[in-house]
Amino acid sequence: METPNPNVKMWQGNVACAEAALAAGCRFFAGYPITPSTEIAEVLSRRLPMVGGNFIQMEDEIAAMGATIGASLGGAKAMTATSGPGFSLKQENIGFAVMAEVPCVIVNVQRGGPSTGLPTHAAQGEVMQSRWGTHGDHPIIVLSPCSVRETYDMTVRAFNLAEKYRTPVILLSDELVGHLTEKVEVPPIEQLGIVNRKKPLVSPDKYLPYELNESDIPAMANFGDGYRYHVTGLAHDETGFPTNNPEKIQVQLERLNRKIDRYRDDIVEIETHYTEDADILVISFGSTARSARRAVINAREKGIKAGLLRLKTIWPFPDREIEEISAPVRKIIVAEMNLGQIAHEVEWATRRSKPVVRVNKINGEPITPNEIFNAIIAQD
Amino acid sequence: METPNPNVKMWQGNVACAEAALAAGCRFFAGYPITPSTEIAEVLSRRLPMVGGNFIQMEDEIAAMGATIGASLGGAKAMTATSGPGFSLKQENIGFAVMAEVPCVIVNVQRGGPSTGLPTHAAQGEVMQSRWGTHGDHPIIVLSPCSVRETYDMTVRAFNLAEKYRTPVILLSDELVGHLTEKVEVPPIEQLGIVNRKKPLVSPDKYLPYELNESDIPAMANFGDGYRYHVTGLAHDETGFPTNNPEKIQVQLERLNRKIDRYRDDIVEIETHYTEDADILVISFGSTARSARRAVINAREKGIKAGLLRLKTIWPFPDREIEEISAPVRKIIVAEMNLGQIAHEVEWATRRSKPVVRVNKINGEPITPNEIFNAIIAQD
Amino acid sequence: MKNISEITINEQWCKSCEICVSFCPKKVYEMGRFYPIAARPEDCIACKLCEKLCPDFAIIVTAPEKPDLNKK
Amino acid sequence: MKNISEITINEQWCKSCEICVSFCPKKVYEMGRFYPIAARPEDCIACKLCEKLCPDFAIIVTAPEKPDLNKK
Amino acid sequence: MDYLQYLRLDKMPHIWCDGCGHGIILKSILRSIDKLGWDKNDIAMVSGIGCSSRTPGYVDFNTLHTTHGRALAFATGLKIANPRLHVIVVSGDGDATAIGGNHFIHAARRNIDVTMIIYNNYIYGMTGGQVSPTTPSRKKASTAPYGNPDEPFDISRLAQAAGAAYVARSTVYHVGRTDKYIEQALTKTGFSVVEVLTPCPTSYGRRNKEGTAVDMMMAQKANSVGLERAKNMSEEELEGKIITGVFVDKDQKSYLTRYNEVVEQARNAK
Amino acid sequence: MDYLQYLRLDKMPHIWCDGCGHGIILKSILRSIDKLGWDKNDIAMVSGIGCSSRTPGYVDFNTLHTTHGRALAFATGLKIANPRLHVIVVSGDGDATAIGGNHFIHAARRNIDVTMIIYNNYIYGMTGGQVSPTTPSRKKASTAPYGNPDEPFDISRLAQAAGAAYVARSTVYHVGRTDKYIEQALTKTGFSVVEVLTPCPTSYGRRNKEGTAVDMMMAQKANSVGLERAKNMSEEELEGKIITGVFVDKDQKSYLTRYNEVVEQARNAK
Amino acid sequence: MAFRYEVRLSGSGGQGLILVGKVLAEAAAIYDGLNATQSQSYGPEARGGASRSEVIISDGDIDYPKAENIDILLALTQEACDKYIVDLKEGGVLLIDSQMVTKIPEGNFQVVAIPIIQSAVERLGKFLVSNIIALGIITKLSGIVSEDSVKHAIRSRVPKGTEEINITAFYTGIELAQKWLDQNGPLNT
Amino acid sequence: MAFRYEVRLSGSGGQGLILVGKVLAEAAAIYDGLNATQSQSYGPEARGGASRSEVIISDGDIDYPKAENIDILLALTQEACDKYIVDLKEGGVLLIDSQMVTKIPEGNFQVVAIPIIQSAVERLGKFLVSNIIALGIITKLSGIVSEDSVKHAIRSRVPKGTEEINITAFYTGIELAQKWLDQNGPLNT
Ligand SMILES: Cc1ncc(C[n+]2csc(CCOP(=O)(O)OP(=O)(O)O)c2C)c(N)n1
Ligand SMILES: Cc1ncc(C[n+]2csc(CCOP(=O)(O)OP(=O)(O)O)c2C)c(N)n1
Ligand code: SF4
Ligand code: SF4
Ligand code: SF4
Ligand code: SF4
Repeated sequence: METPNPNVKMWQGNVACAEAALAAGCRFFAGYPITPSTEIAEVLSRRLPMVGGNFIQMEDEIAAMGATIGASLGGAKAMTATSGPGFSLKQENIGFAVMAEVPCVIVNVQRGGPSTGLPTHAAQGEVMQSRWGTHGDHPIIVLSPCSVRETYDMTVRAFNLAEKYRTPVILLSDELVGHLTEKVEVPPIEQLGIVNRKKPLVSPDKYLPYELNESDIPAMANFGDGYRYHVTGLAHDETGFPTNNPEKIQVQLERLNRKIDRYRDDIVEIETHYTEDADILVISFGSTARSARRAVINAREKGIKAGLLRLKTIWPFPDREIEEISAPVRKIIVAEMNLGQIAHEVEWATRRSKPVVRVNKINGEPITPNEIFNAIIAQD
Repeated sequence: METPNPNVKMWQGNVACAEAALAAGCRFFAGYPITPSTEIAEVLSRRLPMVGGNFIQMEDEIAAMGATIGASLGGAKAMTATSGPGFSLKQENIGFAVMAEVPCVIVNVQRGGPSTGLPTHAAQGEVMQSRWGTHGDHPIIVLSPCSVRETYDMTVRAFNLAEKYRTPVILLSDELVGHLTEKVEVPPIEQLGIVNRKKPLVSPDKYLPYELNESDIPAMANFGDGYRYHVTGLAHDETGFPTNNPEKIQVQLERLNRKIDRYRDDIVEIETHYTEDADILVISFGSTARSARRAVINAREKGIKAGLLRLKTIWPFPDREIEEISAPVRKIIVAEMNLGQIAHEVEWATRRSKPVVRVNKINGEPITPNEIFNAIIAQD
Repeated sequence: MKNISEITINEQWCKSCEICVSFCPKKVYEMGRFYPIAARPEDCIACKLCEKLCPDFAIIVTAPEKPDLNKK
Repeated sequence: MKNISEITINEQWCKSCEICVSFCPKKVYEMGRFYPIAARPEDCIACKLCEKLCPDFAIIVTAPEKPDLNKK
Repeated sequence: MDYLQYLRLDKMPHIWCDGCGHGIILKSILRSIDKLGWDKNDIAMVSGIGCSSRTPGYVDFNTLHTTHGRALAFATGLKIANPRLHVIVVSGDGDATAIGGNHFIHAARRNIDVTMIIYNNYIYGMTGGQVSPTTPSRKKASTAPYGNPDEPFDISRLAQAAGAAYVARSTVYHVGRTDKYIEQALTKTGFSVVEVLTPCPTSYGRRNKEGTAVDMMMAQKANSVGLERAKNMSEEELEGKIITGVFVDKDQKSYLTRYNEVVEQARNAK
Repeated sequence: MDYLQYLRLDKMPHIWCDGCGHGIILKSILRSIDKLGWDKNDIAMVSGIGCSSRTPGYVDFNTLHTTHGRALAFATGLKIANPRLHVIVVSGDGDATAIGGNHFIHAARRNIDVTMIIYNNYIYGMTGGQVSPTTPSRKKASTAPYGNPDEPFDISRLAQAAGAAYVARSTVYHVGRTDKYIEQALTKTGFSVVEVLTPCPTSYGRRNKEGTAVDMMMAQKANSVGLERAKNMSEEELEGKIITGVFVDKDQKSYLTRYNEVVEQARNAK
Repeated sequence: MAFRYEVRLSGSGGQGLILVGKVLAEAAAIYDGLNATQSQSYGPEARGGASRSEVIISDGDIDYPKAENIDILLALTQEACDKYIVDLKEGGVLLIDSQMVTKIPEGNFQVVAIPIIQSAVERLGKFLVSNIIALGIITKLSGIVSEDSVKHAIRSRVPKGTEEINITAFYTGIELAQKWLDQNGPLNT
Repeated sequence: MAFRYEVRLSGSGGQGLILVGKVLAEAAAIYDGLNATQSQSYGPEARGGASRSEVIISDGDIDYPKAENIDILLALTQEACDKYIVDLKEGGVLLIDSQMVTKIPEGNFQVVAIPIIQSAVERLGKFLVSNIIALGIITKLSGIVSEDSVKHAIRSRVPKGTEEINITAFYTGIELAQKWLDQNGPLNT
């Protein structure tokens, strides 16, 4: 037996998410229980009061999302967590957060769908919903962790991106990662690079909460800071007040979308293994990427030139990275626990110029390394 | 002055929708008011009681969707109508209708988004949400009318498809069409080809509500018909009861998706103008297609070989039709009141093999024929 | 020293609902062609009911410096 | 003619919660190793409380054809 | 009576924990139905999601297991579309009063012709013991590790204030009373609610050191006070007590009656 | 007092119809705030969507115009995150009790430290006159062309049953009373509700032939009965009457107090 | 080629211009056998602010249903006039309420100024019928629909009980237009 | 190359097998410096039915965290045994409760049958500690983690106040395993 390192924890993914939120500065959590995300709420109901933060279980997911936005406007870093059905319910208010540019983190620990589906089983069916679930054109940032440690890191990153870009960020986990217990060496807080929202430097009478500035990211005053401004989900101008002026609306909505687009290189993260000389490229993300990695290693052991591209950022979609890395390969395999949501985007990115083989499963069971390996070695 | 034909009406799109629903056999409507869809509810609150049907205004959109599904299970053809924010709220229960295979019609009269956005202005921002708004992998049918008359026809068709394929169908209208008053010659009811759900022919003890049969569409008994079965949003087997068996789940979910995929040729409808010899193809849908049509006519008048492809069915996506029709053209223009949701799919369909020019507008103003015309004549 | 109320009506904001005209206990107002007119300001007892009831922030009543509340 | 209640316990369904044992007013049941046992069926007055309270549909009490309700 | 004729035997034994009171409530429901002699084909049972909401899966009626909290919305549509059906909604306290609270008060306001049986176990059982709107103050739950800061809802009072035609409360221990209330509710025109307190030893009892299901039912016995008696007790005396009884039983036109009247009137006016 | 200091003058005149009572309520709110001498920086006004919910746009506070029905949810998060703020929610009857009904009863149950002013005009004004949960029975609305079949909610009764600390009802005609109630509500710890009945001549009055705003306010005057007097009146006498007064005013710990207590206790136990 | 005639009716919300549009379109489409569309655009909000209602009349198909090249523009308020004049075609007709619109924008078009609202108040005692007076004027000036058709359309669209006063208002409008034409000579159309 | 050791713990919901998995994984990862993952799969519903908990232990990275090629399978019920035997590797160890699992599936593996539940009830008077007895047996049979590490992990994971009885149960398991080995000779591992 070794003397244990106190920073090394055996944590569930959901526990790591909760702990990371605290480390990132989260001081408000509003939730509504739902399998398999509930542990995040449970841990935070115990831990937040210890650090002077607030936990509240709301009457439903809609209210939880509303309270999260309200708390963020009040100055707290705020988070909510849910799974499929609850994620559907939150959509209207997620759209509000996008439109009003309120930083917050929404965790979706995916389970089998559609509808009540498979509450205790993993799936990756909300790739598209996390992009398009709320009405109207809008940008969004979505990150997807494949391990407990990465759940920690990405939760911190989700807060950082939310604050930096004044936007909601979705952490798209899944039941497998959320319920997996795994070793985590908790990084020291100094290494987390905590980002806080940019506060206005001007006096209140000069403050434009939706300013068209050079960075495209307006500074954000908290309610009570002495800046008395207006926040609405209606189309608004720089002042935050509703407008009907088509020009003003167009520039604001364009800025809203550009704000994420132009920083996509800062937001998009991928990871590659053995892609340099690969002629078969496996693309995967979240828990399924673990199987993909093993399949690729197995293939390499058999002398097959397989490589892995793992998407850490799902949206904005790493299309350019995919196009570039897949350029030399002969075939692409996309493994995901859905019916091909990422595969469709990969086909777009690669102009359907080469075969994109889909390894899909939606019955609650994880995709095994072997299933991916078989796709690698299949003659097609 | 001529003697007016009693079948010729000057109707708003929303009125045509309501009247068509009655003609299609709709006898239950549950709604919650929201601009610009409210007239549908208003007309039906007056008209349904006249034909022995029921109108109910529920406490919110979630309840309206739930009541619609409940009524359909009770044997009524049922509909609900809403706009952006309400459409977001309905998503969880839409997923239930998909999973439990309950026929019903959901109308979304699109307005400017995201969030509260532009309540009284037209947009087409819910193309992707109507496909992916609810959690988990699922199929869906979405139709998009461009005129008042087509609103009538497509509402009838929406009911017919819902009953035929035992699925919710979304009618994706927009403020412009919904509030446009236009001449409609109401077709005689015999011409509507009314379809009713397939009832079980077997005795109750043999009835499998989610039977894996040759057609992929199980027969549907109404509650009270003497078939006492179970309906759930959980993953279930042929009997309708929840199961955890991966094989049974996989076959059911595959059937659910295949049920729409394999009949896509029956479902997909497009319309073309001057595409035979076109070297510039304009693709559009809904109200924007009206501008596109004029732009194409104007271009033809100037001797430019432009053609129009109008999508009447949005989902399943007319990818094959687009690929085929666009094959000979030099450039594609996609005009839509969003940031390129259809354009992205068009690029997929055409393998990004030729320029897809986007004519987009999201400020509440319609895209004018001239804006599209300019894209047609632009040198690129 | 003023000894009658000063009644200001903001015609930019007034929407002519006639609430002031109807509810003034002293019938100080009359309806003009478009806007109310403080026809009898001398009768005003500065109860400010009109000010409070005007939904449009269109009336400001300034009481006389020493309002004569006993005035008929 | 039976003159004591017939008590059937479905051990496939019983979950050993001991509700029957605890609430029978006549203490007819005793807990066995895994399942309750109707140890004193002769004391049963066929009130069917156990049947009603068993959450698992595991008890059926059939009253004697002419239940002797006066029996101690 | 023969319970088994109403059960889907292939789904038994049910999945509820040992000692869970949900089965006791289900039996009360079945006894009442049996007494009324209703045809199984004419009964629809609708639920949301939760342990209690599994009930429809076990009974041989037309059964509908909807989304969490929304049973009343579905039931409203079902009843209106097919008024011949006896529509019974079963719901947990969370399902009925947390996420479903709005549908609950609106069903009561509308006086829709549906009977709702609420299985109140003070907790979210199915998801493992999170705090519910009915968890008593200071009691522990997995999301209230320091004790519930909130005051609970009084479900019956809420139903009454919202306009229900029949409102009663019982406990699983008081099985005779429960039977009676459910039967009254089922035969009531309009919206009727029976709240039955039921032990959840697994997710509530254990965490709050309330012992086994038997202990919890003993506590029900000890702490229940009939409505009449409660009227003469002080607030302090009532602290921690469960008031049982029929809170509302009034004759008022139901939704369907009123809707038909209004429509009839409109038709005649034409 | 000087109302203008609280208004965003560049947004005036407001958009409410001529005779709409919403402006009268707003003035009552501003008078109460002025009397309390609160700093504008310390006030947050939160609304949902509706004509009434436009109020925040006109006042120079921290203002938040959320989604329809959800103001209380946002306000709850805001208040908890920044307890120093005086959080005032303004809401229409539809916003508060139709789509927002659940948040309403839960805010009351939690006794969250927020004041809610409900502008009850019996109708959905903004969307053009659809039936609301407070539309009186048989009255007409664009979605109740034959008359509303339903019974309306009694908002104050609902708030009371759900647990609010302060509940009062007034009308815009009774402006003095309204001022008093709003001031009491604003200074109450916990969840306080003031329901103010207000004429919507455009979407309600016209369709129901209730005349102009003046006529509708005259009717308020004629039909209002103070709570004390109402207690001695029969149901029949009360038919069609508006009962005004303070229904609840009790001292009970607010959400923030209770949450802090529980946490403190947990910390000390450590 | 098919003709396309564009009418824009502008003023402030609540002036009943949507109804006028619908009546005009119905007259053309139902009674005159033409095609017609009517659409509207609301202010920033459902009520208040400048608002417009548009009618397109054609003997062919009407694709784009919004006005771009307006034949006749009615402006009942200055704000509406300023905001909506843009699409009035060269030589088109600007019909204004002579009391409400006092600053006439520059441009190459024919102006018809008539005290519409005042006429409604003075001649019919009802502010509310200004819209139908305007409809009468437009019917006369444009000649695009027959008076009889409009009359029928009015009957079918206005609230029960208000038919007569509206018909009277309509003829008042026709009369005012005739008077204007008599005084100013015919329009170029 | 890195080794990978797979343990599957199966039984019915509520038997505490998730805890066992977590303790085992923690012993390996925190105290023995290896890598370890623990995962579980629930029945159709959150409770009841056959359930499993899996631990993977390795000195390298663990990618796929589910068992595929099981070294040791614990089965506390017949249903679990039948359902979860599939992935037991050739020559692997099937550890069963000798009273609960009476029909041993066919296959090429070594069977260790011990009356685990009975031992819990009889020797410790607590049905509930069967899981920790099983943990002791697995620790001994597998040799994959040190007894000390497991002991520490137990202390850190079990509910306060139950440490001692659980440690006793753990050593009971070790003892039962030792007895079995003494009687049946060593396993092939
Ligand atoms: C939209 C949504 N949110 C959350 C859940 C998760 N969930 C399932 S049941 C339940 C609560 C169950 O509690 P209750 O209604 O009191 O019933 P019980 O299980 O105690 O009988 C929750 C929160 C869900 N299925 N759907
Ligand atoms: C989710 C959603 N549903 C519906 C609407 C449409 N809507 C806006 S305001 C409103 C009702 C307004 O009525 P009320 O709250 O009583 O306020 P009032 O306008 O009468 O002051 C509705 C239904 C919306 N904006 N969002
Ligand atoms: S202050 Fe009072 S008396 Fe004076 S004008 Fe106003 S309402 Fe009349
Ligand atoms: S009450 Fe039923 S389940 Fe419980 S021990 Fe008795 S027979 Fe078994
Ligand atoms: S968790 Fe509670 S409510 Fe659910 S079945 Fe078990 S005892 Fe019953
Ligand atoms: S519609 Fe009614 S509530 Fe809305 S501003 Fe007009 S009068 Fe007021």
